Amino acid sequence: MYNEKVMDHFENPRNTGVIKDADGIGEEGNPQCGDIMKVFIKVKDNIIEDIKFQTFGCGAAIASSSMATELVKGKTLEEAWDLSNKAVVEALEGLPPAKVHCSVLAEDAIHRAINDYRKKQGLPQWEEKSGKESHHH
Amino acid sequence: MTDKTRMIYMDNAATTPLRPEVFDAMIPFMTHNFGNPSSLYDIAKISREAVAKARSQVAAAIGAQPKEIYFTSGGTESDNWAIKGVCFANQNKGKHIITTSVEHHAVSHTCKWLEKQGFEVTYIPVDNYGLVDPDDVSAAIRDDTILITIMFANNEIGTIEPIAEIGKIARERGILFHTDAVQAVGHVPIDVVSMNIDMLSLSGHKFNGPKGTGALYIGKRVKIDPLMHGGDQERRRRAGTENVPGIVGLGLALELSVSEMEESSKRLIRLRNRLTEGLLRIPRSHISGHPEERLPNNVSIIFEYIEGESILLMLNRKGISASTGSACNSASLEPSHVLMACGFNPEIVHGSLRLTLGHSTTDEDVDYVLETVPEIVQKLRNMSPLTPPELRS
Amino acid sequence: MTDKTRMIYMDNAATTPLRPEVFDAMIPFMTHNFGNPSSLYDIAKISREAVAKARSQVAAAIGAQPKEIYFTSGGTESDNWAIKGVCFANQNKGKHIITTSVEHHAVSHTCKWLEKQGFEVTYIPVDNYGLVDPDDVSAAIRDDTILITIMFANNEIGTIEPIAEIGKIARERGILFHTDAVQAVGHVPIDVVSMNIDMLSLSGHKFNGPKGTGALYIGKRVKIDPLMHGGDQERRRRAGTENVPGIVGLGLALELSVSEMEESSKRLIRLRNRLTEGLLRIPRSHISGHPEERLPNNVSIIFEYIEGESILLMLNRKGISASTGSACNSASLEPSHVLMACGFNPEIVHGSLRLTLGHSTTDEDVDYVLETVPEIVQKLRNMSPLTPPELRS
Ligand SMILES: Cc1ncc(COP(=O)(O)O)c(C=O)c1O
Ligand SMILES: Cc1ncc(COP(=O)(O)O)c(C=O)c1O
Ligand code: FES
Ligand code: FES
Repeated sequence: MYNEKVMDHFENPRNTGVIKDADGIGEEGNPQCGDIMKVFIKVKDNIIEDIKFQTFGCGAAIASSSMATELVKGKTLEEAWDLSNKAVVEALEGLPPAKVHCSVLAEDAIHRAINDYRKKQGLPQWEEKSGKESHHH
Repeated sequence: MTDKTRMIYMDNAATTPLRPEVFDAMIPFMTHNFGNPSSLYDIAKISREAVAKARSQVAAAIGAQPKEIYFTSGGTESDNWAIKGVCFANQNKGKHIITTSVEHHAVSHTCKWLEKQGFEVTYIPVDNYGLVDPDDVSAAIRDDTILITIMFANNEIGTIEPIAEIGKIARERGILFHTDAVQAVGHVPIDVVSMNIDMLSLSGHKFNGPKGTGALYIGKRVKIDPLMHGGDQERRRRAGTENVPGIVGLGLALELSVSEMEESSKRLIRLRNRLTEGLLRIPRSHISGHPEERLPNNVSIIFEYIEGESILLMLNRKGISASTGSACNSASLEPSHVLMACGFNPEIVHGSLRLTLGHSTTDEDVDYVLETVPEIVQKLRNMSPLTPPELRS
Repeated sequence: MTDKTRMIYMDNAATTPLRPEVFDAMIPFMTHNFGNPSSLYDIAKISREAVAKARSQVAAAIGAQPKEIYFTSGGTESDNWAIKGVCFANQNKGKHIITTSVEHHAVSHTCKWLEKQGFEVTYIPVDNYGLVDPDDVSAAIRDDTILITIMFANNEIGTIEPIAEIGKIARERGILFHTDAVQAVGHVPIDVVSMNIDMLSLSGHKFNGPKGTGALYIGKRVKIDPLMHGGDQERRRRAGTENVPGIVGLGLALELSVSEMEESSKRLIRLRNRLTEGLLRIPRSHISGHPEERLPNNVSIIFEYIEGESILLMLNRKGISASTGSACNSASLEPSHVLMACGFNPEIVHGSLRLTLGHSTTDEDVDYVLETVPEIVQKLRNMSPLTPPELRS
């Protein structure tokens, strides 16, 4: 059902855990299946220096959480904001069609963490763009 | 990579391996004895006699007459036929059906479709164990009720319903009673006469028979339309060239299952209880289904804070095949309606695990599962945002 | 006693023997690869991939896309599903169906049942060869017509209908077109796209595949209800645990049949013509069906003054398996509606004989049948009160 890349990120997820003194925290629930992801970021000079996550969800949710955090680590906040779930799916070398929606969880949770950081810094919130690839089942 | 040294199949409620002696019995009908039973030449006669023998085997297993047994392509067809067939044949008498909220989709989706055709359906609730209260059935009966359809044993939680009580009520009130016994046949004793069952569905691959085979028992008093119109097979009630090897396999597999039932139940109940008790030692875990009124091979358990598909994937890597009622594992992204009907809330239903034992399950398998599951649960709990601090490690 | 030295099977339109290489391909799925394709563990994956491969094989054989192929339990289910499914899903648009007077009972009895549910059916007649006139189809179309269902090739007389012409008409008029191709698939070239076919039924055991297997092709534009409600199998359109070994066998058998079609047609047509010409030397015998627009393996012939079941019994004693459209050989005691529709009168229909050739049929078999049948016909004619003096011996 899942390819080896997905299984690797599922079985050996990168960046799991919490950051106690996080600069931003984002939590998102998947309305379609009720799964939850929580993201913690540490930001220095507009760069995501560290990132950790916790996920309650299926194999695809856990693997895309792992992959997404890998992809944004060391990136600027703008670059991280632009990371789409599509890019996560591509980096995972594909998900089954019915599981593409799971990757949205990571994108959304990272967005929330970034906006939480911006809020704490007194900066305006960034707007979500519409038209995500989420309903593929 | 998957641990190829182990292969522990604990999903016997999904499907079972074909018994080797059943396969052997099917071989002649997949090679030289290929005749169409409806024809009159000699090789057809061999097929015809084999089908007749299987019909007697199935009848004997449930206390029916051979002429009350009709072969189908599986449990799904039997359920669809029983329900639609009775509804279409008796719609002049009324258009009300009684069923439960924990049926297999082969029953519940059929009922939903009939609602679109103008039938009315009452869905009886269940208690926390998944048990139907016969009094609720009695209270739901109306003047226009034409059918009661209630499953014998639940496929997810293993709960065995009070079929004899419900059958008695149905017979007294003169209403046809169908039971989806797909999970029960070959596993627990059934007698259609004393239990007042008018129709009963069964499926070959649930008791180590072949896939794509099933049967519907139809008692003499039942008025029913065919679901499969066509040729004159099955006394003109179920058309289609007979799947002779499949029918032969179904008959023998059921005969063997019934003859070994007593002994194998004892063995399975012991293994089931060991496994259940061991898994319940994991904190914040819950058994689902009834503790005693339960299929001998069914272990259903819920682990809080984690998600079932993830559990299955990790179990698979350890060579263990199992099942879950989590939404993430279903094409519809709906969590198990059965666990919801038992009163578990949606998040908790997410963490359900079903292990269903079979012929080949040993004490060593149970030991291995009891070693493996707690590790997996801990690993996933460590990763979950919901886990309280005291359960992390 | 039966002549055990000979065993000539000439009833391949009724059913065919499973090809040994197809049986071999099924064995792993009847032994160790028993996983339920819907599950996510490793043994399920093997089943899932095998089903996907078979789906591609079936699609390729008829020019369809794999996702347009749905596996069923046989030709009867496919026919029932196509017709009832379209009728229930489109009844808001109209309740009129067009079919012919020579359909298999899987189609005609389904139509009769739908008439009881308030649908209207037009039965198009055929000419003496059993051919439908496309102009008649065109003329029968009404504003409330929702379905045209016409068989590809006739099971009794072998006549091949003008499917491409009918498909063109149906498409132009925007009406769904289903064809029962149970006798045609694997035997004559079919392309659902160029023939404008919206739905097509096929059955595994008619082309040396397993019994109890079939498929329905459903084109993308078709709106159809399930016949089997239940689980999420077959993209939620046909519920029921997949018969994996059956599906694997169906796919391979069809792929092999199509790859050998050209060569085997040539061989069969030569044998068929030899047999037909030889039998027509018997006085007062008549061919039924079309001389050219005909299945390569079908020989249908009528002998005046005698009765088909008696011919079959005598042929069986000589080791020959065949079939008849005689009333005496049917559970309903109705003579073949197909031969009647072709304009033969009831007495003459009584004496019909169908010989359908197969893979194993040889020139020696044809010689033997050509020796045997005239003797039997003579013997029965000598016994019959109808036989005129000049034909007695
Ligand atoms: C209770 C119950 N009913 C019906 C079915 C359907 O049986 P099958 O998949 O053999 O058609 C199943 C199995 O999936 C079942 O567990
Ligand atoms: C033309 C035709 N349609 C439908 C069927 C039914 O197929 P099955 O018996 O495999 O269900 C048959 C064969 O009996 C047939 O010849
Ligand atoms: S997150 Fe629930 S289906 Fe993947
Ligand atoms: S004479 Fe016996 S059925 Fe025709």
